[in-house]
This record gives sequence, structure tokens and C-alpha cells, in this order.
Amino acid sequence: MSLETVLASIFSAAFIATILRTSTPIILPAMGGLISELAGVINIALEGIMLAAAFFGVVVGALGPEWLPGLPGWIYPWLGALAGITVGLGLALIIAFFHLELGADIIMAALAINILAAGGTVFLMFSLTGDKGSTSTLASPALPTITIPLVSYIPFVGQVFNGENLSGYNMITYVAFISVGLVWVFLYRTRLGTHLRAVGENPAAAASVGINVKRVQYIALLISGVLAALGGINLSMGYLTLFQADMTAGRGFIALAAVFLGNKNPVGTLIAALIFGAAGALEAQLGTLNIPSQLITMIPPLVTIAALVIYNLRRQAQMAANARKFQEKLEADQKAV
Amino acid sequence: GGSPAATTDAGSSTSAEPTEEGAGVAESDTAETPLKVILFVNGLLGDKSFFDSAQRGVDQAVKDFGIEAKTIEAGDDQTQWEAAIIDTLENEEFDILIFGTFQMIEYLERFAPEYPDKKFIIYDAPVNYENGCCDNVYSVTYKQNEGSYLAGVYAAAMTTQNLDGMNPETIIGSIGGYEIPVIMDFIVGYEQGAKETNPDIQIIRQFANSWDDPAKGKELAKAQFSQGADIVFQIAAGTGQGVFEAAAEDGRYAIGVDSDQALIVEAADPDQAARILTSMMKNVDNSLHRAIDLHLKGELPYGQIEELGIAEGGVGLARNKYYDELTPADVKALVDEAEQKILNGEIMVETGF
Amino acid sequence: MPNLIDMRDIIKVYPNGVVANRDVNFSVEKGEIHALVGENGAGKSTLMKILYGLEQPTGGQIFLNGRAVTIHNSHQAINLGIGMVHQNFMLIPSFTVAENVVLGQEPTKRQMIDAEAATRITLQLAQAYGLDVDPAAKVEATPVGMRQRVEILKTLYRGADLLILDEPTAVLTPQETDDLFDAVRRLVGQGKTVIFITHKLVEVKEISDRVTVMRHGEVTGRMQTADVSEEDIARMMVGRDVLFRIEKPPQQRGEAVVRVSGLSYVSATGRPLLRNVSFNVYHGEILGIAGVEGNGQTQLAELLGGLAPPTTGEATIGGQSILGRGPRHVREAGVAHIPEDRLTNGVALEASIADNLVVDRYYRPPFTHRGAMSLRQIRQHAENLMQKFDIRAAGAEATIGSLSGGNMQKVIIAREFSADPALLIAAQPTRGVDIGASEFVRRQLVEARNAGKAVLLISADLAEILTLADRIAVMYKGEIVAVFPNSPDLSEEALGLYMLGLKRQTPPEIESHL
Amino acid sequence: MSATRRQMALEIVRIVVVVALALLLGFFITALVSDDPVGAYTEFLTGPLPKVSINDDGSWQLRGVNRFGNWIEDSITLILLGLSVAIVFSARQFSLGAEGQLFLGALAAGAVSLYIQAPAVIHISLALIAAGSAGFIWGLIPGALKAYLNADEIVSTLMLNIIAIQFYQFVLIRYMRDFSAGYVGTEYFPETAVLPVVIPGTRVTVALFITIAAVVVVWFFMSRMPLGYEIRMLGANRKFAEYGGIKVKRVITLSMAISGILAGLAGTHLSMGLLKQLTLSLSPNIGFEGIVVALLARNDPKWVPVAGLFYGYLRTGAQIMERSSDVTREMVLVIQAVIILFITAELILPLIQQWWRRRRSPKAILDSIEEVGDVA
Ligand SMILES: Nc1ncnc2c1ncn2[C@@H]1O[C@H](COP(=O)(O)OP(=O)(O)OP(=O)(O)O)[C@@H](O)[C@H]1O
Ligand SMILES: Nc1ncnc2c1ncn2[C@@H]1O[C@H](COP(=O)(O)OP(=O)(O)OP(=O)(O)O)[C@@H](O)[C@H]1O
Ligand SMILES: [Mg+2]
Ligand SMILES: [Mg+2]
Repeated sequence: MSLETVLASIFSAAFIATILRTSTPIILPAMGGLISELAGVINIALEGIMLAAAFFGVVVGALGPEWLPGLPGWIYPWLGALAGITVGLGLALIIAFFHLELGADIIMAALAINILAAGGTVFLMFSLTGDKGSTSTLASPALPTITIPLVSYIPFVGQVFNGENLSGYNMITYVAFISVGLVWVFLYRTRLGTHLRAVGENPAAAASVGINVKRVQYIALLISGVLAALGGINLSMGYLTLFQADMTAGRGFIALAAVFLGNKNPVGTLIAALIFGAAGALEAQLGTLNIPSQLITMIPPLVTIAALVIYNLRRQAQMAANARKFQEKLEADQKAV
Repeated sequence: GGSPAATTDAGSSTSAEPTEEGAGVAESDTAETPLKVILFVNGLLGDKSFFDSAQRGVDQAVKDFGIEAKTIEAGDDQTQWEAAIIDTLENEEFDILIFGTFQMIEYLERFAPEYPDKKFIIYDAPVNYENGCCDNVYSVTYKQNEGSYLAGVYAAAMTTQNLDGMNPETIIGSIGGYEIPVIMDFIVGYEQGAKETNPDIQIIRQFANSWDDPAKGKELAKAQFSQGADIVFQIAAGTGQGVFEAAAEDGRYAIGVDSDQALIVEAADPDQAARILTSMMKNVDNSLHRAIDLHLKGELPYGQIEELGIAEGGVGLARNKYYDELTPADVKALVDEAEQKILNGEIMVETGF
Repeated sequence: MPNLIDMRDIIKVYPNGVVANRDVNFSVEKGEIHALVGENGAGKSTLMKILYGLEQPTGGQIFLNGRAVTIHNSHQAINLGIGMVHQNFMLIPSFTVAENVVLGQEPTKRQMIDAEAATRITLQLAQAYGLDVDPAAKVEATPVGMRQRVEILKTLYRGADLLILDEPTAVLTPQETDDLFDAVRRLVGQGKTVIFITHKLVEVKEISDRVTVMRHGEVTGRMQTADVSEEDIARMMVGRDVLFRIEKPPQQRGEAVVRVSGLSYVSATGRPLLRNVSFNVYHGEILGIAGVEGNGQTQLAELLGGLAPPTTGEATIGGQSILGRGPRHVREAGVAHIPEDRLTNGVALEASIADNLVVDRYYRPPFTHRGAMSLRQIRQHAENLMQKFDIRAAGAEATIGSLSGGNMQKVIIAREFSADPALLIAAQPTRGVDIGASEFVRRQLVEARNAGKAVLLISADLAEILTLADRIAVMYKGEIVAVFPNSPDLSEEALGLYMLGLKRQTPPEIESHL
Repeated sequence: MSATRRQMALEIVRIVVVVALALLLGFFITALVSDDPVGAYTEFLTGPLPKVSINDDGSWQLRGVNRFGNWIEDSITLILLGLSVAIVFSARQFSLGAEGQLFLGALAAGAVSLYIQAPAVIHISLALIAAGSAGFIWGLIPGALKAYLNADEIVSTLMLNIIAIQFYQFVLIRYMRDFSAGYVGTEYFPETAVLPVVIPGTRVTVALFITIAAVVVVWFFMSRMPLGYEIRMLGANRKFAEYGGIKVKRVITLSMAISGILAGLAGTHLSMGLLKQLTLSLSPNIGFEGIVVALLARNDPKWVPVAGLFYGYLRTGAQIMERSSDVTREMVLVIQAVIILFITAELILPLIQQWWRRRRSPKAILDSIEEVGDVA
């Protein structure tokens, strides 16, 4: 493709729509990862939880009419989503139980959950559909998309708010962005959220004022399970409408990276997730140029590392500037005396 | 579990196609001990194309000929393959051991001579018979470049048609899983076919660097659509599932690969099926079914390579009902003409190997 | 009437096999101030942690108002009206003072945390009890003294009827201690009960009604405070007579060891913490730095220890600049440093005592020989120091985390004294150390000085400075505002005026004593 | 002394009990999905061991050497990666970079193997050095970013993994591959660059000795060398290390870089030992398995070989069960996950113990401790 065509595609409303779409399955698990990280229980099973939730969402949604016939048709996708969330909760609960009650290393427990999800989903898929790869033979349901009325008539803005085809975004995209606000309010405005941050920073201190550290960490892991599950459901019931073995393709780990790149706060994490989404979208567009694909695939990680470096360099510069200001003031003072 | 019906009904129209009603079952029942076949998968099932197709062929043979079959999945970890092969050879009972892909050649050349009274089949890659090795090995390869040439001809002709979702621009695309020789073989054929049909055609070529990330497949396809392509040929296994979704969502078109993929998704998602104009079929299933059949009849040419191209029904475009409905007569004629030219050697298709 | 608290036959065995409490009987009457004293590692904190639900006893029973209770966690303890101020801070560094005070029982408005109310409550409490804090300041940016006050406010906020104060005065200035005592008396006046742990027997005498003495995990005595003298208590604690006086021969002041000139420091957040600080420390002298905590002493010690580069200024030893190249450089130039915050800097909790004792010298012979470390030497070294400094622990391989607060401090002191430095920076060296050990530490400081070393003593304990220092410099708001040669006429009150910024010397006056 | 010995004994009992529990649970799962659970599980538990079969004439024969070899081959990779992870984790740096370092190590070893000619000893040594250096450099980058820019290592190592793998594939596909082969892979390495086999009938090569040496060196390094001490102190308390004069930034950087050497060496085992060539994907995600090994060994180098052999046994046994029974690959993963989960559950035994203790009187506990009498 010619560079002009590619640039035209990048500087378009559709590109923004793409970013919103590609970031969704990173934002949600990242919010989950943020909450558990802040509670001092890092959750590196986001990947596995997403995968399992993606699977159960599709399977329950698609086979629901067979298992529970007679319900109104619109209900099955929701049943699927519910099943996905339940499974996310269940897996998070396993991690929490093994870590908090049985003293298992939380990273090991989470790695085990990742393995469990990778194996378990394919095993169940094969048992249920006779297929080891994907559920493309199932009539896979999708959660509704939401179209904002009227804005579609406005050029550019319409595409930003309703996607490049003006057909709206999947509702989970909205959920993702709303979740950032909710997580912020939760962490900084509610008692439980405050306790959660306290527990993560100094569990002994939290315990000493009567906060039940274990309980808070349970809750944090469970919330992270739900949010990661929503990310998984987004992948299989919104972004795509199928389950494919390993379809999360490392997004759970990218989400974890977003938490740290975003300096462990909701807004930073959102920005980091958007950077990942944008880098992915950029990768897709630039891939049409005649450049070796491996170099194109390096774009997102390079962008990330650049962001990391720039952020920290700026912070250092800030500190140096503070010191310089003080020194100048001091010298001025001395002259005055 | 439920009946795995979907995996066997991939209809295809080539000559080696076994009859579904199982008319031929009775003949092979006479053997006292059934033939034992092992399908060795140096990867994972579930790729929706290559290995699944092989599995389908063996499954069909089990049904039709009453043989016994077992599949060993060695996984993606190449360091474990050799161990798995040796383990299979030493500990499993079999009459025929089936391998696929070029990566198995070296192992086969090493081990086949050690087991002279066993038979081996390798598909999609030939062993080297020159050093007197391997008269117990039958190799079968597919000219995916020929089939892909037709896909290229077809895409180049369709992109300017007056059809819902097609634009007048002459841009088409392809999405490969990895930049590896066998995928390049598809792409080279596709691009040659397209260029020889319309020298002004612009062809986008992209690799996902992944076999199982449909979300990425979807984004790549959407990027191509946004840049003016209206038909995308996917050769990316699970990643390609996303290409179909993108086509359905953006109202554009895709070309499937290996199996007749429109028929696979048809029941579940008719809208999506209607966006898969055709598929470039690589009939691994039929070729294995046929090989086992020939073996039972004592006619399989061990010690030889069979190259299955269009002529042999090894590859070809899926001319299913969507193809029939959506393709204008002149385009059909164009494709048929190209096919004829390949058959009679007028067109030589380049290869990606 | 039954006792408010009756702890009977308490046994506590830690998982590592340490017996911290052995058949301890401990009771507190309602409305009294009960002092709990004992050497480092005697088991005081453990006993209190059991009462507060942070540790579960291996055996024994607790009665509250005569009713048997089991306290599984501090939530339950709080609900039973027990509050505790811990020996080591239990604060959330990134939270504000107000957030820390209300943590766990935050005021809410429409389900959301009411930050304004938290600030208001904190201010009210602070005023009511004379415990001055800045509600909006982040705890990590506040001085240690304020952190201690925050801890006390926390328990007050929870409306505890029984307050356990585990060495609250260790970090307080005399004024602050007086204020605290006023507050404590006011609390008792309102019907509250206080358990007070301290190593300062003066305070025991001053504030408590009764005193319980512990030694090696057992109770060795319980009596009315009025009936006993400090010496009696000390003897009961240590098992021998303790000398409270320290012999200090006249000073043999030599050349300047370290010259500090124009030192300034601004924090990462842009706050100026040191302004143009200059002084010398001479061979064979102890220079005491007095000042209300939070006036730059901490930063001064850190800068001279090499932990941070100064914004401007320098320090030289033998004409060589020592700053700006990190602690290793500073140490090799002959500086040893007892840090103020022992848990943050001074020790690695999960490492062994032996490893902790060589952090400044592991790379030199005899510990490292031809590139390899000698575990035998390191162990030997640890055992020697443990014996010499009377560090009580299960062995040289025990982790620091399993030591009592006082023994941790001894580990640090042992390491820094044994470094044979030219300049010894001692920041709060006897904080939290029992009387026997304090005596020992002070004696060591004087000995070092007698041996011709330069000692920079930073202490919030004015009495300590007045006893030990040859010269005293007072810091206020990051500046040195006065320098005096020590003399018997110098009083705590006189110094206090300078410490509170009410008086300052003129630059020539300061210079004349530098 | 006796107290530590008793703790050691307890720890061993704990491990035995928990492993037994985990395996039992694995068996229940197997029983749910297999027609012949006993047969399948026997394959799992004994598969990796060589078997002696006695012929009719009384002579005997060793069988299954190949499977035994698989176990050792896999354990070699796992131990090297476990050591790599143990080093960074000891420094409390959460580096996940082993995967990328392994790929670049293999690439460097491959380049030396293919483009340089030398006698075997020199050729192999050069390749090992190249691989170690590549791993070192690829660890140096996130190390320096962390130390000097405070850039989080989780982010940087995850990203550097992607870059390393893409770079590896880029070089392989475009330059190094054997263009006459029908797949992406280099030519087979020359004899002089293939690690010599030490157990005939397997692919257990001198990598075994390299690994044993690595264990000893890393153990010595971590417990007896100044830099190892510095790494441990950094991990225990960074501020303390700084205060004590340790050049913390340098140590952070070096801990990640040195850990990279071992991951790089793991890459040579894969390329010069097992595959004898470079292929597109080597052994996907193996880098993450090193974490399991390191954590099982609690980051203690002397336990890493035990943990590596154990985990390797589990993996190999699982593969054998999968191949020789009706238990599918996916189910085997599930069983493996369950076993990992249980093995790290440290408190299972203490919980039982506590319950048991509660039934003893406190006095009895006190007495039993006084008897030991090693506490002041
Ligand atoms: N049993 C418990 N043990 C320890 N902490 C608890 C317990 N119950 C509640 N908490 C803590 O108190 C917080 C508020 O919980 P909840 O709303 O149930 O109690 P509450 O009655 O409002 O609190 P409180 O009694 O402390 O004012 C929780 O976030 C939790 O941290
Ligand atoms: N968590 C723990 N694990 C193991 N041993 C511990 C633990 N906490 C304390 N100990 C040990 O128990 C004994 C009593 O410690 P404790 O902290 O109660 O002493 P203390 O009287 O408060 O001393 P100090 O005056 O120094 O604070 C000491 O020997 C200490 O080493
Ligand atoms: Mg067109
Ligand atoms: Mg104490």
C-alpha cells in the first residue's frame, strides 16, 4: 500500500474507533490487575481468567437454548456473560483460597490457573463440540451493541462515537470505560477501596486498625476476576463472536504491563491500555506497507518501552528542575543577606 | 458429548471425495485384524485447516473402511517432537504412521529405514528418495500455488464487480499466519493470478505472526478494508476466523483456505458464510482417505511422491452455492479458463518454496 | 471488682521456637496507668500483641472485666475497647495524616468517604489532646515525631478504653513527652486505662501507678510505683545493679576530622530541608546536634552517610570531598552511621544477623578472600559481636525480623562501632534500647571519643546530649542556629529556646564555636 | 542445630504429604476421564523411568532409555531457566525476560555454529560464550532501565520478549534459514557445533555437565561471592543495601544481566543439543516455566536442580501419559495445574499440624521446646 493511503487511514475517525475497540479487552483486565496489585496480591492469572470466561460466555450463550430451552432468545447471551463472570469469580476464588488460606505462592497459584484455563477450555470445548480449535460451528451469541442516536449524522464525531460503520460499539466497550471511573471512585472514595490500598501498602498497619486483611485481599482478587472475565467476554462475545483456543494471545499479560506502565493508578492504567490499543491499531495499518512483518510486530513493544523511558526521564528532569530552582533561590537569598 | 457432525461434512467436489453414505464399507471388513493407523500431528489439532483436515481424512477412513486409528498430538514445542516420534515408534502398534509438513522429513528419513516392515505416509512434503531411502514411505504434496492462482484470478476479477460491498478500486489483500515457505506458496500463486488478470491490481500482503489470535486477524482485515481492499484471502488458521468476522461486519468479502470454510460456518452464522466468496481448498483429508483406501487395495505407490494439483483434485476453488450466487458468469468463465490453462500447462505457477 | 484485664498463664512460642512469654500473669486495674518494663526481648511487645489480637497465645487465658475472652484479631480488640500504639509505626506512608487517623472507621457521607469530616475530626482530636499534627500532610513526608502523634490519635479516635502505648516516648522530645503525659493523664481522668511500655525509668516514676517488670519472658515483679526507686526497677529488669552515671574524662580535642561547609538539600518534592549548614567535628569530641525532630537532622545524617547527594555544599575528611559518590565512598573515607530509622535503612529483616553485620565490609578481607566470601569468618565475626554487644537471639543465622526492637538496634550498633571509623554518626542511637543496653551504648560512644574518634551525636533526648556531648549545635528549620561548648550551666530550658526558634546566635557567634 | 534439623525434617514431611495429596487428586481427575485410569496414571508416574525387562533366557535389557532421556533433557532446560529466575527473584526484581533471553541466546549460538569453523571444543565454547553474552546483554537492558530510570521491569521484560522473538524470527526468515528447506529453519549445525551426547540412546548431551556446573557456580555465586551477597541484600531490603554501601543500581543491572546468561545457555541446550538447528519457535513459553521451578525451589540455587528434576518428571510423565493413554493433552494440562497448585500450598501441613497441636496442652509444647533447649 502507498504511504498516503496508510496515513489517511491512520488520521481518520475510524482509527480512533479502532483504538477504542482494541483497548477494551486490555482496559478491563488491567483494571482488575490494578485492584489486585494495589491490594498486594498481584494477579498474573488475568490471562487464564479471560480465556476461561471467554469460553464459558460463548458456550453457555450458544448451547443455552439446548440446555435451558424455552427462555426468550435475548436472554441467552446474558446467561453466557453471567457464566463467564461466574467462572472468572471461581478461578479468582481458587487463587485467593490457595494463597490466603493454604499459603500457596500467589504467582505459582496464578500460573497454575493459566495452565488450567488453557487445558480446561480446550478439553471442555472438545467434549461439548467435538472441536479443538474454535467454536465457529456454534451459533455464537453477541452482547448488544449500543448506538448513540443522532451523533452518527455528524462527520468524524459520528465515527468516533459509533464506530467506523456507525453501528455502535459493543456494550462492553462502554463498560470498560465506565469501569475506569468506577474503579477510581472505589479506590479513592469508598471505605473498602481505601482499606484495599492500605492493605496493599502496609498489611500489618491495616490489620492493626482492625481491617480484615485477608477479607480485603479476597475481595480484591474476586473483583479482579470479574473484570478480567469481562475482558474475556468482550473478546468472545463482542469484539469477536467465537471462542478460539488461546484467543487471549497474551492480552492478560499486556494488561498487567499496563498496570505498571500506568504507574498503578486508574487513569494512568487507562492511558497505558490505550497506548497498547493504539500501538496494535497502528501495527495493523502499517502492516500493509511493504515492511517486514516482524518489524511491524515490534511496534507495540517499542512504543511501550519508549513511553516507559520518556515518562521516567521526564520525572527525573522534574526533580532536577526542583533542585535547580531551590539552588537559585538560595543563592539569591544569600546575595540579599 | 454431542455428535461431532460438523467435522465430517465439509463437502467438496473433487474426485477423491468419499461417498458419505458409506457404500464401500463392506469390502474392507473382510480383513481379520483391522489396519492400525497413527496420525502424528506435530502441532495441535484445532487449527481449522491443515491438521484438522488430516484428522478429518483419517476419521472418514475409519468410518468407511473399519480401520483403527489413533492421533498423537506432539504439540507446538519442537524440542519435544523427536522424543514423541521415537516414543511412538518404540511403544505403539501400527501399520501406517502418518506425518505431515516439511519439518518431519528429516526424522522420517532417519527412522523409516529402521522400520522396514512398517509403512509411512507423509503429506504436504516429500522425502528424498534419491539415496535409496524410504521405499516404505509414500509422499503426497499439494500444489497450493495452483489453487491460489485461481483464487488470485477470482479476487482480481471480483474486486471491480458491481456487488454489495465491492468498490471500483482494484485493491485486494491477503493475510498469512507466518512468513514461512508453505504460506508463501499460497501467496505467490495468489498474487501471480491476480496480476495476470489485472496488471494494475494492488495487493496488500500482511502477516499476523500468530496462528491463533482471531482478534488480531480481524484488525488486520479491517485495516485492509479501510485502505480500499474488498476481498481478503486468509491463510492464517485460527487467526483467519477474525478475517471472516471483519468481512461480515464491514460488509466486505473473504476467501477461505484449506477447507470449504463457508460451509463450516454456514449453520452457525449464515451472514458470515455469505461473505466467504470461496475457499482455496487443499484437500489433505481426501488425499489421506484415498491413500488409506489405496493401501487397503494394495495399490498405494510407496517409494514415490504424488503431487496433487488441480488435475488430481488435490487443490481447487470451492464452487459452492455462495460462489454460484455471487459470481457473475463472465468471472466464472475467467476462472474456468485459467484452470484449464493450468491443466494444459499454458500457465506455469510460481512457487513460494 | 474484677481487674479490667487479667492475662493468666500466658505462653507464647513463636513458630521458630523462641519462647517469648512463659506463664505470664499480668493484670491491669481500671483507671490506672500501668507501666510495663523489661529488657529488650523480655517479651513485652509480644504480650501486648496477644492482648491486641495480633498474635495468638500458645497457652493461657485473657479475662476482660472478669469475663474470659478470646481475641482473634484487632478488629475484635478494638470492639472490646482496646487500642494499641505500636513500637514500630503502623502507618500507611502514602496516606495523609487524617486518612491514617480514621483508617478502618472512616466517616462517610452517602456511602462515600467524607474527607472533610476526617480532617475535621483529626484537628479536633489533635486540639483536644494537644497533639499537633498536619491533617493534610502525607505521612511519608512527616517527621517521626508527628508520626508518633498520629499513632496516638488513631487509638483515641477509635474511642479505646484501654490504651496500650508501646514505647511511645522513644521518639519524642521532652516537650512532646510532657504533652503526651498531659494527654495520658487527661485520658485517665476520663476513666480510661493505660498500659505504658518504656525503657526510661524516669518516665515510669513520673507517670505510672503500678509497674510490672519482665525478664526473659517471665514476670519478675509487680508493685506500686511509689514504693520503688529507679534503681530497684533497674535491678529487677537486668538482674544486677545499673550505673546511671557515665564517667567522662576531660576532652583531648585534636584536629578537625570532618569539615562540613554550606550543605543544602532540597527534597524530590521541592521542599528545602537543609540550608547552608557548616560545622566541623574534631578528633576526640562528641558534637551533639540538638533540635526538635523534623528540623533537618535526619537529612543531615543521611547526607553525611552518603545516602543522598547534597543539593549544594560539601563535606571533607582530610581535605578529600566525601559526598556525592554514595555510601560506599563515604564509609571507606572512615564514616560509620547508625541510622535513625532502623527498620528502613539499618537492617534487612529477612536476612540473618551474620549477613546484617557485614553489609559494610563483606567485600574486604577476611570476609572476602580472592573473590570468595568466607562463611566461617562471617559467622565468627557475628558470634563475636553478638557476645560483645549482648545481642540476644537464637544464633548468628537467626533472621533480624525475629529479634526484639532493642536487639535489632544492638545489631546496628555492633556493626557501626566495630567499623573502627574516624567519624561516627549516631542518630538516635539509644532509641528503644533498654537501660542496660543504653548504658552500654553511651559508654561506647564516650570510649570512641576517648580513643580520638569524632562522634556526631544526633538525638532527640536532650539529657543524653547534655551528658555526652562536648559541643552542642542546635538545628532549627534546616539551619544551625546556635553552637555551644558543653558546660554544666547549660540547661535543657536554655537549649529549648533555640530549638523552638525563639532565639538564635549571630553568625559570628556561631562561627566562633565551629 | 537440632531445631533446624527438625524444621528440615518437617519440611520434607510436608513436601511428601503435599505431593502425595496432589498426585491423588490428579488421579481422581484421571479416573473421571479415562477408561483405564490406573494404566494411564501408571504411565504418568513411571513413564520417565527406564525399565528393565528380563527375557526368557534370563538375560536382561534396558528399555525406555529414550523416555528417561526426555526427562533429563527437559530438566536441563528447566534447571537452567530456574537458576536464571532464582537470581533475579533473589534480587526481588520481577523480571519475566527469560523467554526473550533464551531466544537470543539460541540465535547467537546458532550464528556461531553456522558461520564459524573451528574444532569442536573451541566451536562449542565460542557458541556458549556467544549465547551467554546475548542473554547477558538482553538482561542488561531492562536491568539498566530499572536501575537508572526506574522503569518497571515487568513491563520492560514482557516487551523485550516480544522484540527478541520477532527479531529472532526476522533474522531467521530473512537471512539465516536454509532456503532450500520447505520450512523455516537453518541448516543442521556442523558436527563441531553439536553438543556431544553423553547418554547413548538419548539427547542428553554435555549440556548435562554444563547444567551441573551452572548449579554449582550459581550456588557458589549467590552464597559465597560478594556480588551474590549484594544481590541477596538488595532483595532483602534495598534501602539497607544502599545504606551499607552496596552500589544498588549496579547490582540491579547485573542481577538481571547475569540471570540472562543462564537463560541464554538454556537456549544453547535447545538449539545445539536438542534441535541441532534453529527453528521458528523453539520451545514456546518455556521461559515462564523457569518461574515455576525457581519458586518451587524458593529461589535457592541448591534446590533448583531438585525442583527442576521434579517438575521435569511431571512434564515428561504427563506427555507420556498423553501419548500412551486415552487421556488427552488438555486433560494432562489440567492435572499438571492441579498438582502445581497443591504443591505450593505450604500451609496444608501446618494447618493439620496446628489442629493437632491445639489438642496438646501448651505445657507440653513448652516442655518439648525446653528439651531441645537451644533457645536462650
Ligand atoms: N470481622 C472483621 N474483622 C476485621 N475487619 C472487619 C471485619 N468486619 C468488617 N471489617 C472491616 O470493616 C470494614 C467495613 O465493614 P462493614 O461495613 O461490614 O463494617 P461496619 O460495621 O461498617 O464497620 P465498623 O464496625 O468497623 O464501623 C471492612 O472493609 C473491613 O475491612
Ligand atoms: N515474629 C517473631 N518471630 C519469632 N520470634 C519473635 C517474633 N517477635 C518477637 N520474637 C522474639 O520474642 C522475644 C520477645 O520479643 P518482644 O518483641 O516481645 O520483646 P520486647 O520485650 O518488646 O523487647 P523490646 O524492648 O526490645 O521491644 C524476642 O526474643 C524476639 O526475638
Ligand atoms: Mg475493489
Ligand atoms: Mg517491644
